[in-house]
Amino acid sequence: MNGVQSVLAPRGQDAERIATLFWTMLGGGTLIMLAVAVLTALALKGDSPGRGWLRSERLVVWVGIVLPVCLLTALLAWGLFALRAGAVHSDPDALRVAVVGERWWWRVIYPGAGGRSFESANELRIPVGRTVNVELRTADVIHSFWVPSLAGKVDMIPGRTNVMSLVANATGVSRGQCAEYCGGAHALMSFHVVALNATEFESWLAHESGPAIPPADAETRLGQTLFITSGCGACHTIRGTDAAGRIGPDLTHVGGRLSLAAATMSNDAAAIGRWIRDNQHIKPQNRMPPFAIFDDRQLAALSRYLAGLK
Amino acid sequence: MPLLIRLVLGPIVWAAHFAVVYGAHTALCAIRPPGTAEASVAMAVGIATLAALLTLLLAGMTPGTAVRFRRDVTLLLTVLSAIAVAWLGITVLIVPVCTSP
Amino acid sequence: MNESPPADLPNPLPRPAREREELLRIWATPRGWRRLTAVNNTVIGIFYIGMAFLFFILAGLLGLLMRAQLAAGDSTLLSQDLYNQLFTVHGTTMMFLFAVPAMEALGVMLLPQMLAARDLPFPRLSAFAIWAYVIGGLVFFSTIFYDLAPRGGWFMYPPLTLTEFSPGDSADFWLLGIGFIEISAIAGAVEIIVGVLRTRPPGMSLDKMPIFAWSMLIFAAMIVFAFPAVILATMMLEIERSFGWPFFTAARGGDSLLWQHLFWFFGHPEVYIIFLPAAGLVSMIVPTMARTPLVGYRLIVVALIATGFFSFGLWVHHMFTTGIPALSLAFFSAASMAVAVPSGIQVFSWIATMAAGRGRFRITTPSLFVLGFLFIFTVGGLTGVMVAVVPFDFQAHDTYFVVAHFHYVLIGGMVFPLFATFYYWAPMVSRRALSERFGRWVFWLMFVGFNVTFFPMHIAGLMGMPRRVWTYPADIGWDLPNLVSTIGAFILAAGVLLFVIDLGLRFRRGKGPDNPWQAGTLEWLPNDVYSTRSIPHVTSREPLWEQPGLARDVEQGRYYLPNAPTGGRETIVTSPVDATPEYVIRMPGPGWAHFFAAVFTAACFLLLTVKVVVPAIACGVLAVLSCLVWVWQLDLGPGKGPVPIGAGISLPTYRTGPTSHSWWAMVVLMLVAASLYLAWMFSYLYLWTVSPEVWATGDSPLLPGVEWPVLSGALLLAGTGLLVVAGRGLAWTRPLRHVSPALTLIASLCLTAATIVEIFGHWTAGLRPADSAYAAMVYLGATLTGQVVITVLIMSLFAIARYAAGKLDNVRRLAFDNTALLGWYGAGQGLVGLVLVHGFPRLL
Amino acid sequence: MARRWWQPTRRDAVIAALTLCGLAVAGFLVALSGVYDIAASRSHLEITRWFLEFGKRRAVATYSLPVQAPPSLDDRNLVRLGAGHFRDGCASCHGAPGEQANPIVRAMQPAPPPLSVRAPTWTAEELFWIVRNGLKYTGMPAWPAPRRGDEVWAVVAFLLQLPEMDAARYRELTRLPPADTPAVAACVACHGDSSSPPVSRLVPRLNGQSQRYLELALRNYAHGQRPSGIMQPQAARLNSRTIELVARYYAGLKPASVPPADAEAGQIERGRGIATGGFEERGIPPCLTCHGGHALATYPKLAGQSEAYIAGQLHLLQKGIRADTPQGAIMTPIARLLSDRQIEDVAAWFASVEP
Repeated sequence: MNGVQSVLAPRGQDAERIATLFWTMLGGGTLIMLAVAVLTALALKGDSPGRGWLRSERLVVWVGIVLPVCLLTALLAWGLFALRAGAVHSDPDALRVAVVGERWWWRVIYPGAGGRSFESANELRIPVGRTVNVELRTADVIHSFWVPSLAGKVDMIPGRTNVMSLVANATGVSRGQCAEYCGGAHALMSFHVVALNATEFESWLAHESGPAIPPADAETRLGQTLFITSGCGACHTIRGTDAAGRIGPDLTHVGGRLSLAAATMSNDAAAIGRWIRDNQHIKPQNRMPPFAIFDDRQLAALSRYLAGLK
Repeated sequence: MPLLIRLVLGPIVWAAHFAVVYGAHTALCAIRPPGTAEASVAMAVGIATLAALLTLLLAGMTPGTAVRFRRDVTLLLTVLSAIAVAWLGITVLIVPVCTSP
Repeated sequence: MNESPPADLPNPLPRPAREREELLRIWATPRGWRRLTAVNNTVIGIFYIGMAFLFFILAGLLGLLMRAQLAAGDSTLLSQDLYNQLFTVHGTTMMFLFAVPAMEALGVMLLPQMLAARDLPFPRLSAFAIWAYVIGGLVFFSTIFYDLAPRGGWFMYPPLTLTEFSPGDSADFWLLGIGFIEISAIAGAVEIIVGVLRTRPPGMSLDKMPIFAWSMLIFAAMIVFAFPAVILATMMLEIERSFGWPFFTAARGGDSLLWQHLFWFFGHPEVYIIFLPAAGLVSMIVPTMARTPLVGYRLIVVALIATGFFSFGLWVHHMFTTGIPALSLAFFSAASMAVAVPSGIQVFSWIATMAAGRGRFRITTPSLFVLGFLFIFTVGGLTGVMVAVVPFDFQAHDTYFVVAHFHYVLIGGMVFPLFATFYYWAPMVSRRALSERFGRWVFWLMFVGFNVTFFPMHIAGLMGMPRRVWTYPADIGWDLPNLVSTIGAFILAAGVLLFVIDLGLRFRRGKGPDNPWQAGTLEWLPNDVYSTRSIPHVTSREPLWEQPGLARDVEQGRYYLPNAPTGGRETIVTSPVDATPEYVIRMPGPGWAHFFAAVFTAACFLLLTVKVVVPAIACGVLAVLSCLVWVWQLDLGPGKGPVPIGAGISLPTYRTGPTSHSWWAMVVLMLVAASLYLAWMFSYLYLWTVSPEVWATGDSPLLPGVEWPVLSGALLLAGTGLLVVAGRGLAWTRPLRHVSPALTLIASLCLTAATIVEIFGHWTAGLRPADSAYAAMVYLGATLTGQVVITVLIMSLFAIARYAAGKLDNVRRLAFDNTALLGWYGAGQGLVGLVLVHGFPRLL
Repeated sequence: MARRWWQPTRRDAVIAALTLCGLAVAGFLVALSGVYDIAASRSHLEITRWFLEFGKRRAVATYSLPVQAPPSLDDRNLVRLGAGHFRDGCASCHGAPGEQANPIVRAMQPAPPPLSVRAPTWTAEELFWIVRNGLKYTGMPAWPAPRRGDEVWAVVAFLLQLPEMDAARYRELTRLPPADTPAVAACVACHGDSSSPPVSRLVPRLNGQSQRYLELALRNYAHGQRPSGIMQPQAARLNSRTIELVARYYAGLKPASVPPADAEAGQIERGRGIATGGFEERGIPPCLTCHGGHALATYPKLAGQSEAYIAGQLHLLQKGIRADTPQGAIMTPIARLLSDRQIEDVAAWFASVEP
């Protein structure tokens, strides 16, 4: 019940409201179920005292019509009030972040200083307690953005921009996942949301918007050279280098993220190496070609270079 | 044939009300500039709901047949439709118009 | 209910010799290869159910494969691509090739028996629908073996299913499979509506109809209004895939949500389309086991009708998370509440009936399945109300919670009643009943297996597990509920396997024991291939309980139509409300034409799918020719004159106009066409609200001048008028009468020309269908009307041929009347279309 | 009802079955005795020959039904490529205009037919099927790289011209130009050198490619990882020293472009856009990131390469035919993103630029 991706372990305003709604409905539903079971048992039992009352249309009218109408009216009203409470907050202080669904990863666009936005991928960092309005778009098919412990899901639909409001109540890591079937590797399209306190968030944002750390030793310098000469930059950006491709995820600070390949694997040099060489087995049909052209030394250099981009 | 239609007049009114209310909301929110559609949508929903309830009341008072089975069925369908129409109508009192969830 | 049976029965004893032999000869089932030509409801009905059940087993096996893959996290038992195919084919097969056909099959098989009709009014239409379904269904299912199966999910949302993201033919195979079920569902709906309303036994007024007949009537009516939406959606998807008309492409003014609106406008009622007949079956079994009439018959009828209507207000239920305005969501939430009430009515009516019995409720295998249904369906209904509450659905949507919910509703609400049905009605068609001892095992294995499989899915979903994932991380806490589900699935499968074994051991075609459950309805009358020996006069809802000696009198032939006065297959047609006898219809017997029509239709679609165009067209032509041969053999004319059916009643054997069953069928078909056109009008206006910028306006050069719609409209009106004159003309004297067929042809040519003018007008204005969503909608509207007028053209040529052959005159004029009816409808649709397409942009 | 002659009795069926069994046993006994002479020194009995020929014709006709010929079989680039392979692979058995087949080969049974006479008795589709699949019991081998139908069509295009071809024309088509060193003579025959362009636009120009890339390509050809019925036999003949020699030779030549083909200006412009900037909407990366001057030595440089060769290779990549090498595996998914028109555009642009 207490997973990082559980509806029942809420860490956000919306998720908490919905969890309360759920537990109440569960209680009511259980009572109704018990009542039906008891009435059925009475009806089946040969000669119980209540059977006379059960056998007429009165039962149907009172228990089958009047009672449900009353209960449903109450439930409908509650649901509508909850719906109103969960609507997009037009908070002037809100942080606006854009998330674009791609097959099968998430492009995250933060506002930067001076109106210049910058990109990250597969991880969303947000400040605790502040409203975050997430603009949801898609680059290809329909996806759905869902972080169960923060809020319900909203779809990403071609030609539309949907907005949802997130408010995290506590710091910590939540896991999210694409909830609308988007073909191929739909099952392997997850991400993390990290809620930070306000100061940590600001310093992280400042670092994240800056260029990549330059390579420090000969091996990572080789790694950087390989990154450029073997064509990685055609699809990936590393700010501060010649690599400026926009097809795949921005890798400027890839080493600082919690996971690789849309939360499919852990993030360290060995995993990066496996991904480069063997990504089609790790995440079938993903759109990165497998790069089996490197020898072990080259692969280690390239992986260490990328892992070092904190 | 008309007899069968009279039998289900209640649900037909519900369906018409549903179509009008949903269509008006979608169309008005899509074409009116933001900020001006709210009042017209609320008014459209309110008028449609009152008109539907009135129609159902009239239909309920004149069942149109003396055959008991048909009269009972017509009446109860009218009552259920009226409840459904009312449920639809109260939404506009609670939920804001034209905004995303 | 307590009216006494007529003192004097309609026909005297003794009956003439060889009367029964004559009936047996007329209704005999063909042998050998000619068995393929059979049309009788008991023969093809069982075949139909058997095929539907086969698809249930096949799709169930795919389900087991998926459960095996999901038993543990990070499993690689199945590949990602195969898994994506599996869940697509599982869902599609269960919904389209099992659930709907199984219910239609029960309708085809049980309705004539319950109504004591000799057969449904259009036996060859049923057989055609079944063959098309069998061939198309098997081909569709087999794609899973060739790696050709669709991968887009049973809901096939674009843009994922457009050519860009789903190249190759696999998505087209889905469209093919669903095309067949569209054909057979519509054919079945026509059959069932006309059957229930017009072939009831004398005296069975609406309030005496068995609940199952009520539920099938609502079922069929819902198909008429729900299926056209998905027909239009599949047409659009196939057109966009093949020719690039941008219905769903946002960049050119289309909208992927349009598909969702149309698909779920069909898809949500679909759930009730499946559930209502099942509820009807339960309403038949419960009174028998309680030995008492149903408590709240009127309330259940109300519940069925209300469900039929309210279920059409739920479709956005599946689109709560798409970001449409909150108030729209609220409307659908409210309607979802409204549809819960009728289910409550039914549940408590059944409980009341169980309590009302004179003795204790009999616990037989059918009763066990009914009780299991009651429990499971109530749970599913309660979770259904939960997901109807919008904020909770934001969390539950597209998770395993929803998977659990709808399996509770569908397996609980449909499969358990179906198994109750198998055990309950098996003695009607099998020499031996199924084993009660096995039956209990089957029930408990299925009941326990079901709950063990699907209950943990609620928990997995709440723990955040999305649907349609082929694998999941092992360290996230979903392992345990998934492992339990997988174990449960195999227990459930063991139950089904045991049932199949029981079926193999005990099911033998033939006449079983008469009325083993002491039920009260007409299907338990003694019967044979011709249904009942004579058609009873009914005075109550449970005639076998209320009318003593009915079974004996019917079997002795003392009721109506104990013989075959026209020398062929026939049954009595009664009025739709009060069921007073109106005429005797003569029905076609076995034949090859409808069989070949089905085979060539299937071949045509299949070849088109794999893009072998020329043979496909050849098959299409052959299919149309087969249909023409088939209908040529109908309309036998009034030659046999009025025939006596007993009690001094003499009924005509031929009717045309509004009392004829063929007129009713044509009206139902027109309702289907009208729903299709309404769905198109909705789509047109919907896409305009999404992308007004691609729409033509009054001053746009893309909008043809007023002269074009005026010309087209004038042609439509001319066609309408000419059809009226042609209809009168059939009554004129000889030389002048020959004008009538010519006028019919000119009229249908006028209608065709009107459509061509409409298309040509837009073409000369420079509009091309692939330009924008606006253009695509304009051409699609004309295409829909084109379909109708081409059909009218073919029908008018057919009518002319009938006239030339001397088979069409002022009395024997069904061919003309139906042509004219469809012609008027087509003209009306065309005029409405002209007003919308040329008027609406001028308003902007 | 009287029984008609076409309705067999059980007795008829038994007689038929026994007859069939008897025939089978007799056939087995003939084979067991070994009386049928299979010596190549004598020809078949006339009836046997007729029957085998008949069977062969029917089989080829049936199996070539699904084959569809490309539209341009009279393209001279195709004919020249086919001619080169015919000279090296076919002429030794089948002879050629002005050349006799090898006398050893002529002693084969059946003897390889002179194709100037026999090729016109088949349709283009049938010839394709024979060249690709070979013929059992005749000595005619199958194409070593069965997925390279494009190469087979080149041979077919040549065969279609063969009946009208005199010895002079044949010599002109298959002339071996003088080579700088004997080691590269076979390569220069098709690929040209600093003074002559490749014999066909379907053959790549190798001047100025990196030595690493050329060595890699030859090894891939030799091991069949890069399938080609034309290059595999050539590359397999080379040892690692000669591979290095050839590669160094071409790497040392000054880069040169093929003569420009006629392409419309818009096409070249569109191609330039894709090659330099990619096509982000469809996820197509810019070609020049890897195929320009600053990339790994194992990536080929494409500037100045002929459009026919580039387009042909992209189509092979789309079909997954080159996916067995690590480099091909990278390029395959990228090629699949390109539409046919984009392939034409990109190829036209590369052909138009100076290396």
